[in-house]
Amino acid sequence: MWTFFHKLGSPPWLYAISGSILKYLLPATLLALGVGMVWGLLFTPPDFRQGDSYRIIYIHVPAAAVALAGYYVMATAGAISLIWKMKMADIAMQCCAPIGAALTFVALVTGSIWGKPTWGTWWVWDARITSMLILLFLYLGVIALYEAYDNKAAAARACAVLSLVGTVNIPIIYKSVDWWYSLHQPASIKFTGESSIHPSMLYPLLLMIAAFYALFACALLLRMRAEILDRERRTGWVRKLLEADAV
Amino acid sequence: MLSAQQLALSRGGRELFGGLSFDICPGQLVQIEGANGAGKTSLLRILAGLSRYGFEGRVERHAPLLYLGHQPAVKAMLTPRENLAWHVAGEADFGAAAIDAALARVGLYGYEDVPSHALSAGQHRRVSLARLYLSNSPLWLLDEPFTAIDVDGVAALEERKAAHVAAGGAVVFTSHQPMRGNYNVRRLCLRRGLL
Amino acid sequence: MLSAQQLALSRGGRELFGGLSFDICPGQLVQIEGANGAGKTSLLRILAGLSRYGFEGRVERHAPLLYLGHQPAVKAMLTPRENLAWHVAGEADFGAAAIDAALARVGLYGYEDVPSHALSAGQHRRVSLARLYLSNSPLWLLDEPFTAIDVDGVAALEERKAAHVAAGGAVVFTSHQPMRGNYNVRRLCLRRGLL
Amino acid sequence: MYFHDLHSALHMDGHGAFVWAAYAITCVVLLLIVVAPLRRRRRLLREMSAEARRQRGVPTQGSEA
Amino acid sequence: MSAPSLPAFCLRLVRRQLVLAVRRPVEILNPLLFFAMVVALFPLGLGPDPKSLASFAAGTLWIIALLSNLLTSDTIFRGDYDDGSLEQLLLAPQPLYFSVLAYLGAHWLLTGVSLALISPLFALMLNLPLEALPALVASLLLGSGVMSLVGGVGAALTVGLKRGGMLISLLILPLYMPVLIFGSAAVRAAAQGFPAGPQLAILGAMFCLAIALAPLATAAGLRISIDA
Amino acid sequence: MSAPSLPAFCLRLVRRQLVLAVRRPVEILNPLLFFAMVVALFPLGLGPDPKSLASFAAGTLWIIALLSNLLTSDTIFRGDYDDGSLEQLLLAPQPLYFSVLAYLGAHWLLTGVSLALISPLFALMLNLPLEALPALVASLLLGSGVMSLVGGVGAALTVGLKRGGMLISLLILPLYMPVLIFGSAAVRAAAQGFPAGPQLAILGAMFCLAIALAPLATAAGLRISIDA
Ligand code: HEM
Ligand SMILES: Nc1ncnc2c1ncn2[C@@H]1O[C@H](COP(=O)(O)OP(=O)(O)OP(=O)(O)O)[C@@H](O)[C@H]1O
Ligand SMILES: Nc1ncnc2c1ncn2[C@@H]1O[C@H](COP(=O)(O)OP(=O)(O)OP(=O)(O)O)[C@@H](O)[C@H]1O
Ligand SMILES: [Mg+2]
Ligand SMILES: [Mg+2]
Repeated sequence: MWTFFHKLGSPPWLYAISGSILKYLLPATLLALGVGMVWGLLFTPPDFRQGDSYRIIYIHVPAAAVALAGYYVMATAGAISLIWKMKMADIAMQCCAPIGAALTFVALVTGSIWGKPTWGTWWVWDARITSMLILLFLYLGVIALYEAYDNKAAAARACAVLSLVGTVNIPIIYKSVDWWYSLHQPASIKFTGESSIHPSMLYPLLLMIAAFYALFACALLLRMRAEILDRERRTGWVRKLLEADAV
Repeated sequence: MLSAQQLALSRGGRELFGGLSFDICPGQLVQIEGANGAGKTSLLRILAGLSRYGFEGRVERHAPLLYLGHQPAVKAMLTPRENLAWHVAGEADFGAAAIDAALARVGLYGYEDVPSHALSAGQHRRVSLARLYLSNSPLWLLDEPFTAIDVDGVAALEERKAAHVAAGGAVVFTSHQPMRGNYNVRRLCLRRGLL
Repeated sequence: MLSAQQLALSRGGRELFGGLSFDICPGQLVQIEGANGAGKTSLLRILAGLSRYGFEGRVERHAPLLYLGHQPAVKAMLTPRENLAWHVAGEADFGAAAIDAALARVGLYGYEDVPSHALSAGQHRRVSLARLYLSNSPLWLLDEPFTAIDVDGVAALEERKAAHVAAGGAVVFTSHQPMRGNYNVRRLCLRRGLL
Repeated sequence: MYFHDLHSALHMDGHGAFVWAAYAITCVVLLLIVVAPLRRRRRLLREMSAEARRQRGVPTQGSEA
Repeated sequence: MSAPSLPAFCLRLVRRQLVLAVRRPVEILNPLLFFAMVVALFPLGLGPDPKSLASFAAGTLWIIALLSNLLTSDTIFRGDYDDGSLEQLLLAPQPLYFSVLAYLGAHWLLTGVSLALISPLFALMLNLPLEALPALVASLLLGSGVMSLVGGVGAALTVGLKRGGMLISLLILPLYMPVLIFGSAAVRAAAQGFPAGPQLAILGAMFCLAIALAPLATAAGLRISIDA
Repeated sequence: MSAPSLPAFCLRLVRRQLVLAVRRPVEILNPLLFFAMVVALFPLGLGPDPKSLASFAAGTLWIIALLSNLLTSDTIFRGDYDDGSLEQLLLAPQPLYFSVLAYLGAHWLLTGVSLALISPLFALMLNLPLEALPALVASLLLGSGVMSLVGGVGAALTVGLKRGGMLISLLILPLYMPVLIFGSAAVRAAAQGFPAGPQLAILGAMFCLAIALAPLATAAGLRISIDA
């Protein structure tokens, strides 16, 4: 266990292993995404109430779910980097933020595009939507904080502190927003998907959720590889790698 | 009192110093020299424990320290007296009489109750230098303490440092001018990463 | 180039100087001396026309001037190059080549594109001193130009001032150190309001 | 395939614009988060090999001078 | 002369901060004036109909309190960073947790407490029902405490940044939102004749949590950003 | 090498200010983010009901625009004062009127114009009717220009004060009020289907007046406060 942990902390090992993982994972992910999208767009029956607009669910729900999970990945990496001072955790944390923000953005945009045909409005202040917006702010905060520091070692620590503070707060934010919304007259709009969903619609959805998770992993590894290269550009193993590349 | 081992620092792609090891012992008066941008301030901040990321090597401090940086840590809205009485460095509570005596020593007699923003550049710095007459930390780290100080002030400061060292303290300071008085100074010269 | 008549100033109830009259002519190198708080900065700001209220007497300027104060007027977020190219003093647009040459003269070769907040204290000041190599104002008013500058830098600056004076300019500066080189300096000593 | 022809697939009973726009935006963003790090890595590698070449070049220049 | 005891040191810090604020009277008055002015802006911007004003008074007052806290929290450590005092504080032998708590406490006294005490006046100007006043004051007291503590974290993380700008508002605003929700809900409940106890209890719990954790994060943030 | 022509000098100043802002990306994004976040606060504080939100959207958006202008105007000259650049500007041979105009223009571009351009997005989030969008953008463009100009006067008068603090908000807020009234009235009129022309015309007149007078006052204020 500990040796594995040590290996995880070693840049050359992570660089090499992520390279060989990505070789298979990335094409598989892209394939799954393609299949899922085509399946969802063209090969499923329309919803009996929403018609064809419900097809957005195949990108909306996965994006929202992975965006949420991404914050916890980021905070966990942040905690590890603070406690064990592990360089790779730092890098992982800092690489999570832009991906998470992008997925949150996708969830918001697709949700609000979906809202227009179903609710007749681009935006409502629904509990879940509001907390998604707050999540976007949390992500943007981490990104902006990292960019603002010159000393990147210090930047990573600062972001770790911030993401931990955010983690303590996320349940509070979710609970409070939920509670806030139920206090008011709900705006007579409800998510529809909560009722049982037909298997012919469910399978592509599950596929897309899996694909989005895989995509998150791919993007994270890709980003980390680039970042590792940048930070370790003066070390021996990168030089060797370059020579091997050149030959 | 302080030992540094294998300190190495690069900033902005330039190596400032590397493999720097030394000990500071009681009774030593150490002047860090070097051209502008040689890394004196960076080194001092590492020694003080203010910089904690982005350098290599280890620093061990075995004594309470007094650090005065480029910024004098003097609040413009407080008078010199208040600045010293409420200083945030967590040292002893200085008595009112001790504070007035220290202010007199740095030539601020009569300015004790003037708001610090109405002081001249040199007087402003002198407020912070008054802590040299109040502190009982044995180890002093001073970054260009003579900035903006006039000739008499520099002489008085040199004397104070010598007295502190004679009493078993240690002083590490940076300055572009050699000390005028005839003191026993150990020099650390930062030049292209070498000592 | 500049004439001051019967200047008198009190601050905080203390008379700093009174009845001060003098002329600055082309070819003069004038050092204003005085202890901390003697009123050097206040005098220089009056001469530059920055202080316009609260003093007595008259100042007449007959030539464009270059003023460098305690604050270096260097933007931390701009590079040295940009700081000079976009300086707000309204002087000539300096060419890119001239700027690079001036930066090299003040020892910032290789630092042209580093954001200024990543410069050391002395390098930061040197950016503002580079204007001495660019400006074509005949009258210079410099407030402690040597602050934070290392030994070589001071020597180079003294040379530059001497050259400017030799070319028919005039320099008024304050400093606590006498000039090292052997120059013909006129000294104005502010001591309890007298010259 | 659920739709009979291309037109009905594009039109989707009037919701086509929304659905296709949502998918298009999503694809663009997803592509970006995959391609951006790839490009950065390529750029870094190029930079570093240029640097290495320069360093290898320096001694020969020095001996010529 | 030995180092002062911890409570003595903290008291000294609080006193220093209060005196510094008193020396710039505008600084203390500012949150209050801001409050007053924005209260005046609302009728101008939204239209002066008393009934609709009253129905929004609770939320409006809380939003303003939040904004005035948000806008002052950047200053908690800024001055001390600029003049070098912060370095001195970090080098002090006393545990940073408590010094930071003293700073945040002083900030709370200057913004939150003074605002809470004066808020009934503004509440009456916006036609808030009288029975909601105790809930308003209590919720503002507790809530502004939480906001000062959380704001301190943001201030600490950004104080050393050359390129930060007002980054702090982005960092802490999401964290303020739960406070806003429960605070305004407490006042609204009281205004409609319901007990405000539950909401106030939640605010109290947040306050306790924040007191325990926020100074830790703030202290860590200061140590980091002095090195930015 | 002779002194640059006036337009060249002003352009140089505008460019410098813009680059300075771009170097702190948070600084530019900040008014926008602030806008976004406060837009999010309003439903949280006042309740999410789309209908009542829509009825307050015009006023709310205008109040937020005003606040974000108010909060940034203090920074127009602050940085230059602190690092000595302001002294250099005052000693420049070019007339101060125009240099000041360049500073204020840059501030307007960075806050007002960018805010006006992005405001339709937020307007939709608050359910403002679509037909009111042109009036919203136009009124924000003109109104924020007036506010930048007036804010400059306040900034100039307080920049040198050791005990000034945020006095500026007190000084200029009353001057902002007419802008707020006509601006939000224009949007409200458009939302209800009336023409917004008259209000926009008044805003335009204010803008012209402010361009003529405000830089004068700002220049005088700077000369005074450099000597404070
Ligand atoms: C900007 C607008 C929207 C945002 C930010 C948003 C956000 C979210 C979030 C955060 C989830 C939870 C994902 C999870 O936890 O697994 C979700 C799920 C879902 N959303 Fe949206 N949504 C928006 C608009 C819509 C619209 C307009 C519809 C359809 C009418 C919709 C339908 C759904 C469905 C069916 C689910 C999955 C069912 C469930 O997990 O409860 N959303 N959305
Ligand atoms: N704003 C002010 N209000 C009142 N008194 C002031 C103010 N500014 C400066 N003084 C006083 O004026 C005197 C002269 O200040 P000045 O800055 O001119 O001195 P200086 O000769 O430049 O000193 P230094 O060598 O320290 O720079 C000082 O005694 C100072 O206390
Ligand atoms: N934040 C930073 N980022 C990158 N480089 C920096 C940073 N701060 C300083 N440097 C660089 O580190 C070098 C050393 O700076 P330092 O302040 O230690 O010099 P110094 O010896 O104290 O000089 P001076 O005599 O001018 O005070 C300088 O070349 C500077 O450019
Ligand atoms: Mg230094
Ligand atoms: Mg002076």
